[in-house]
Amino acid sequence: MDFNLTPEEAAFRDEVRAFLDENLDAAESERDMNWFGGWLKKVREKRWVGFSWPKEVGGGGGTVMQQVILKEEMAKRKAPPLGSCYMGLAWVGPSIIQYGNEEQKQKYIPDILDGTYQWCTGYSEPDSGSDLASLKCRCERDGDEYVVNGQKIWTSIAMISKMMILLVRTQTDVDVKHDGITCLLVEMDSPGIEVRPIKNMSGGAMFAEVFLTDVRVPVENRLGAEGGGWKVTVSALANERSSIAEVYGLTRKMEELKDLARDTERAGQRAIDIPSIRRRLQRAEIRIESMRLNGQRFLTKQLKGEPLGSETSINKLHRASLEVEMGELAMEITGSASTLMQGCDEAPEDGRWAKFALGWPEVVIGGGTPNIQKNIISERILGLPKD
Amino acid sequence: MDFNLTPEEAAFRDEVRAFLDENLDAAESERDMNWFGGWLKKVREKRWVGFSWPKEVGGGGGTVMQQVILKEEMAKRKAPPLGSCYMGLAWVGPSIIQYGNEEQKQKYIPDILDGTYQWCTGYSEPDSGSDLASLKCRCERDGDEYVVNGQKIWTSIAMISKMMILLVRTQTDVDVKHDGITCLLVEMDSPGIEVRPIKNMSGGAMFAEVFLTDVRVPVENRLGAEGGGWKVTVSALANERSSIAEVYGLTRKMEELKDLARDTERAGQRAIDIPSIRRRLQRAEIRIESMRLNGQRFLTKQLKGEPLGSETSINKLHRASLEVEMGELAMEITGSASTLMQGCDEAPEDGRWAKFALGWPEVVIGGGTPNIQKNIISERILGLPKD
Amino acid sequence: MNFGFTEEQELLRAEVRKFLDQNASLEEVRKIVESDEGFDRHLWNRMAELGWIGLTMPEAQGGMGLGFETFLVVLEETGRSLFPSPLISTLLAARAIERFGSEAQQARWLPGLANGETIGTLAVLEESDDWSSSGVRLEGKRDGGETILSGAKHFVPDAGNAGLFVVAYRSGADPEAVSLAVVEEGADGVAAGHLPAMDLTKRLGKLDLDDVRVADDALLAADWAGVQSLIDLGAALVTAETVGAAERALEITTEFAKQRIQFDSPIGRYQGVKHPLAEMFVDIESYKSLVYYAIWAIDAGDDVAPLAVSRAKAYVSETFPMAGISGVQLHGGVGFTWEYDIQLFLKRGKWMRPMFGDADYHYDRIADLGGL
Amino acid sequence: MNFGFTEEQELLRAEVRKFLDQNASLEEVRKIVESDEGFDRHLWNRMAELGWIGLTMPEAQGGMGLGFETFLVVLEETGRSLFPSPLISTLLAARAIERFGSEAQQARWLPGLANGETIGTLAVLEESDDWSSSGVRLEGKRDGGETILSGAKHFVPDAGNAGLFVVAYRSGADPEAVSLAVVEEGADGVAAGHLPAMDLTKRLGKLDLDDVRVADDALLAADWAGVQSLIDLGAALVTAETVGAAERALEITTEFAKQRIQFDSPIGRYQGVKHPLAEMFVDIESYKSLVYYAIWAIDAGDDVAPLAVSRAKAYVSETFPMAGISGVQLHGGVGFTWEYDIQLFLKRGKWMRPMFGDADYHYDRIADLGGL
Repeated sequence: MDFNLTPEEAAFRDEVRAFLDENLDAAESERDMNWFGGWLKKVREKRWVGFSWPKEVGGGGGTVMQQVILKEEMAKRKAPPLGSCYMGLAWVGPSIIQYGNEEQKQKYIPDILDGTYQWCTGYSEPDSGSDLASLKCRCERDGDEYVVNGQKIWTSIAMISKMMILLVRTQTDVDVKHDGITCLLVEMDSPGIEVRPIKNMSGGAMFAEVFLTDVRVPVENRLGAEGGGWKVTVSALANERSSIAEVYGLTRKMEELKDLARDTERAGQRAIDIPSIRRRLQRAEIRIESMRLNGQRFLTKQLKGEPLGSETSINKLHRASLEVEMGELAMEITGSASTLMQGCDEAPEDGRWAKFALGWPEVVIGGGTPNIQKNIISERILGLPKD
Repeated sequence: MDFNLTPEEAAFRDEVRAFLDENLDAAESERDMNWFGGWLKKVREKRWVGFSWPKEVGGGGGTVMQQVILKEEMAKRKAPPLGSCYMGLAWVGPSIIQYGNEEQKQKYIPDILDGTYQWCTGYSEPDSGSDLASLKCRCERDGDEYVVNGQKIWTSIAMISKMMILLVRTQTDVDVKHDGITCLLVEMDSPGIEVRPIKNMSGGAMFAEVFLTDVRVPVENRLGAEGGGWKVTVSALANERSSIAEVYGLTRKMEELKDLARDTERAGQRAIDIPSIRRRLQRAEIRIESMRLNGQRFLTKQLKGEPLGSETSINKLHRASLEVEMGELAMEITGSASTLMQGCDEAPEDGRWAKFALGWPEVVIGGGTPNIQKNIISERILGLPKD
Repeated sequence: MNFGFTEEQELLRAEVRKFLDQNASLEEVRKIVESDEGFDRHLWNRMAELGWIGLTMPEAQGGMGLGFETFLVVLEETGRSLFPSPLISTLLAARAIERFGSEAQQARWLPGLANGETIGTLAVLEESDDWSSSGVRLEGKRDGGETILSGAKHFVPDAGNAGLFVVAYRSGADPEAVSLAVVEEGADGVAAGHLPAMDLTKRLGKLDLDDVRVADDALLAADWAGVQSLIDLGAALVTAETVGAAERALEITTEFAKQRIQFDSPIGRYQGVKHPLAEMFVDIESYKSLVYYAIWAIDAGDDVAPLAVSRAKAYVSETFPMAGISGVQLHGGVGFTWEYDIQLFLKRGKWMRPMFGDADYHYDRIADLGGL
Repeated sequence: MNFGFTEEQELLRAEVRKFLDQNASLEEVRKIVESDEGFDRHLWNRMAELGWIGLTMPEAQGGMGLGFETFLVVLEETGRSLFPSPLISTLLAARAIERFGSEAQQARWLPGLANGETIGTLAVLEESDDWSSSGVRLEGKRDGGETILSGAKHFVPDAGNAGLFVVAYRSGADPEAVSLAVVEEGADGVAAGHLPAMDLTKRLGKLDLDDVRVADDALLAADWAGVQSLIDLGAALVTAETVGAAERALEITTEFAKQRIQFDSPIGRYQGVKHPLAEMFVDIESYKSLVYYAIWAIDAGDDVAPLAVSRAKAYVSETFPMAGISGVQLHGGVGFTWEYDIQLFLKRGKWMRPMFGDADYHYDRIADLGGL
């Protein structure tokens, strides 16, 4: 075992730190959208947007270790995101790089890196649930166009996206349901697309339903081969396996929660000094640390070229309970003020913790409910029979 | 609602208290077997042994409320048991009173009340599990005798019992498996009976396996009709539904546990003042209090003549987790000394807590595992489908 | 020994349920809370006519003179339907006036509270969010036969709708020198309003007092023990209402688990779903017993009342918020959408937790009362 | 970044597992613990010959000079098989002598410890069961160039078999004035023995010191920080061994769940059984990561070591005892019988919990170290 960085890795870490020292000292008040725009420009210049992507498409060509170092340092300093085209960077870009033709790469990748507009992913359907491959969205070819009819659900940020990566069924008479699926890149302002935001319990909407009626998509907008859409998707899904980023997100939230507990006075003492609160914070922090180290064990496997399997469910389960627990802790720390929402002086930190405490389901259920994760572990790793 | 006692009930409570004041002030050192013998004689004279049984068979004829009062006062003062023929008082006696003939009543009931010898119950079999009625123990009639062949398991105190109430199958070609079961009263020194104690993880044995090979039982030892054994058993099982006694047992153990936490010093402070310990003790105590009150709600139903159903699983679940939790608490309170066993000065209270912490399975699993209780609640009360 | 409701009480329960089913389905409740006031004054007046608001108030003042044990039945039903109304707040204000007010004071305010015209509330907490006597810092300054109150009360239930505030103020230097004053909306220097709420069926607000002059005939003869008995009552009533909410949340989730088909069978078949529901049932039945007993003890004036209340509130504050979360989780993807009802109960859990003391407060209280 | 074992380490693991499978099946272990000493001296000597006992001791003293990271592999295997032996105790004694002993002292004791002839142990705790410096009250009285120790050490692992005790004693008035002395069995006034144990594979005992005279050449140059580093090491090694035990307990219960048929299907089909097993797996993998990291930090001399140890031990002390209980419960009726192996792991959980500090101690330590 060796948790030390090589001299080259240490040099890269120092480079990141120096960049952050220089560019993150702007006063909080300056951190508005203009500031964020400037930040995006600077990290783009460093090629840290799409850092894992090959240099020839405009990415940073960073090694796995460099990616980890970059994410870690950014999270430690609570830096804003690297790039603004969230789904494009996470899902669409990698698929286009791997399966797109030269024209598609040139057309889409630079805009994703620059964050020119948003992408969304049209994968889930009302009846497909966790069984993604059972999708039914109909697609027929008509000359140089595909004609799509169907419905998608749980599509993140569909309402603000210009483009969608869409999975459709081009063939129904297949032996294996994974066959006959095709991947299309669709303009969201195409006639026949209706987006209905799904209002969540906070009153906002991150997801939407997308209804597609006789939507015509040029054949050149197909990504990969006709009927080869499943492969495209799987490679994108595999891209999401590493949990490093999640851990640093939690670490950051944990630091903020500890600050909250230090700054909140409850009946004459700091909330952090209330034994039941402190113990629960301690437990949460240890679990986050174990996630970090679990992630490093998985990373070691990846660096050795071994594929990651169901063990990623370990950190997903930790995260599921931590997202809930940290929200509850924030509520208990802030006491009677806990349920006051944004828009009044009395709401702690303008209601962000109240919002956080309602925000876990999107994260927890989105990645597969805890029950599903436990099934994965017990069946695929422990070898227990299916229910 | 009214939690007050009627004047008659209060008078009875005072009678019990006066008795305890008079008879429990013996110094601890006097509390040896001789003392216990004297105690048994006195409570027998008060007719508090078999207090719920009709007066005509030698019982006390106590009302339901009086029984509750008696159990409550006894538990509060940590009094020893009322009677020494444990299985006889709990299971066998009620069955004989309800189904036995005059001869059987005269032959067995007085000895049960006097605690002359022990009884055991031959119900469970290796393959019957929670499905008691699927029992297979063979029984054929041969003149004035039954001949029994088979095996019983989880038979409490079989090794020190003189008599056994035994369920056998006298008919195999039945439509309903509850039919064809017969109940016999068997002398344990009959030829062909072999008792093998089941050593538990404490190294002791409360249960045994009982092997029966060509055991001959006189026909007059049959309790109830041939093939009517299931009814006999069910009535005995119903007798066990009330959880009042369990609650007082737990209350008593809880008081002892609190004393332990007060008397144990950990790194310069009393264990009871360690916040994590105190909070867990508090939680346990509230749950015990809720069991007491749940029991009183069930009692109200009983007093109104309504039958008790699956709701008794509520207190069984509480008890299951409390038995475990209280054992673990005792371990945490006593720290490094927690795993020292009986037989050395260093073991806290001569190792009784260590033994207690190993003793929950007999109680918890004996009454049906927590998973089974949860199935009962979710299927029978909430109406969810069977798995 | 009788741990059950009378026939009359069961009839009342049926009557209240019918009323709420007809007038306040969850669909209806969602509409009601979108209004400015956040409750339906028309329904409120009808409940007053039916005698439910004045149920526990003295007959002489227009109430029905019944015990809280009977009121329990009403609260379980308003809890079931998440009915938005200032019922508990009004009852606490009335209880304060009944217990610590002169006959004249009772005659002045109780009839209006009983008949629904006046909405009352109890204002104890300040910014410190401290339920102990030292949390009350608002000073009552004597000036020419009047008492001047200047400061703010925080986390006041139904502050924006209340016409009458029973305000806890510091009446002397002794740490426990705390008493109560009645302050009416509209009086000079009184300003109150609601704040943005997570649980829209329950509104909290702030009461600002800017040199408010209170005449002596608006001071109640309460000491700190008296104020604390009102806090206890508040905790008991909130817990009782939570029993109803919890039972409904369990029903809704159980029903969903029966209906929702995945991999060809209802998800309620799986132990991963049914066992958490069984655990919820065990908890609900258990804190139900605890709160019934606490309310009996309050009615009976039994010394065990404060201890019994704290046990019930500690249990419910620790378990019901998690039950709401579990309910949403067992619904899978749809559980957290605005459209499904289960999320309303999750929010109720978060609102309920700190009301009249969270679990930490009540565990400490148990210790102070000589318990563990 | 490399969070994995080397090929050599994996070979060592395979070798140790083979040795233990052949010589110390659980059936065999049950026999070994019935003996007076509670361990098998023959197997112990063979392990010494294979170099496993001296693995981390200096090469100059007959050891192999390897890191604890390599020893980890051995411990996971002894944990798996609940192998009864004074391995951790001997290692801690050797570490104390190596770090705080002169060259002469090392030459005097380490070879015997490395080759298995001498069993060593560390004696810190007293009756107060207090791992802080104030728990060490045994005074070292100076008398004619010697130090006299008179008192008792409690909860000393393997006390009954040890030939060499590294004893923490008070060397001055300062609260942290604590040092270490080497006391040998057989010396005047030294008496030690085992006490009745719940986990028969792990023996605790008491060391009585009756005016034991210790020459200066048996005093080690340790201060309290040094003693604490040994306690940390003890906690790390116990946690590492627990990883192996926990994995085996999970394996045994999983296997049982696959084999045991109820209502016509294996009980492992039910989520009520499989989900607790999945949760155990998550916990084991997680404290495995924590303890691997802690042991790396110890080897690397990284400042994070004490914090990393305390995190791992707090996690394992809180979860593994419950995993043992859960394992027994999932076995149903047979789980608590002497005959089935799962109960052995339940007992190991209870033994492990307080060893070198329970969860409360380590959470406090985390706070003292500047953590949360």
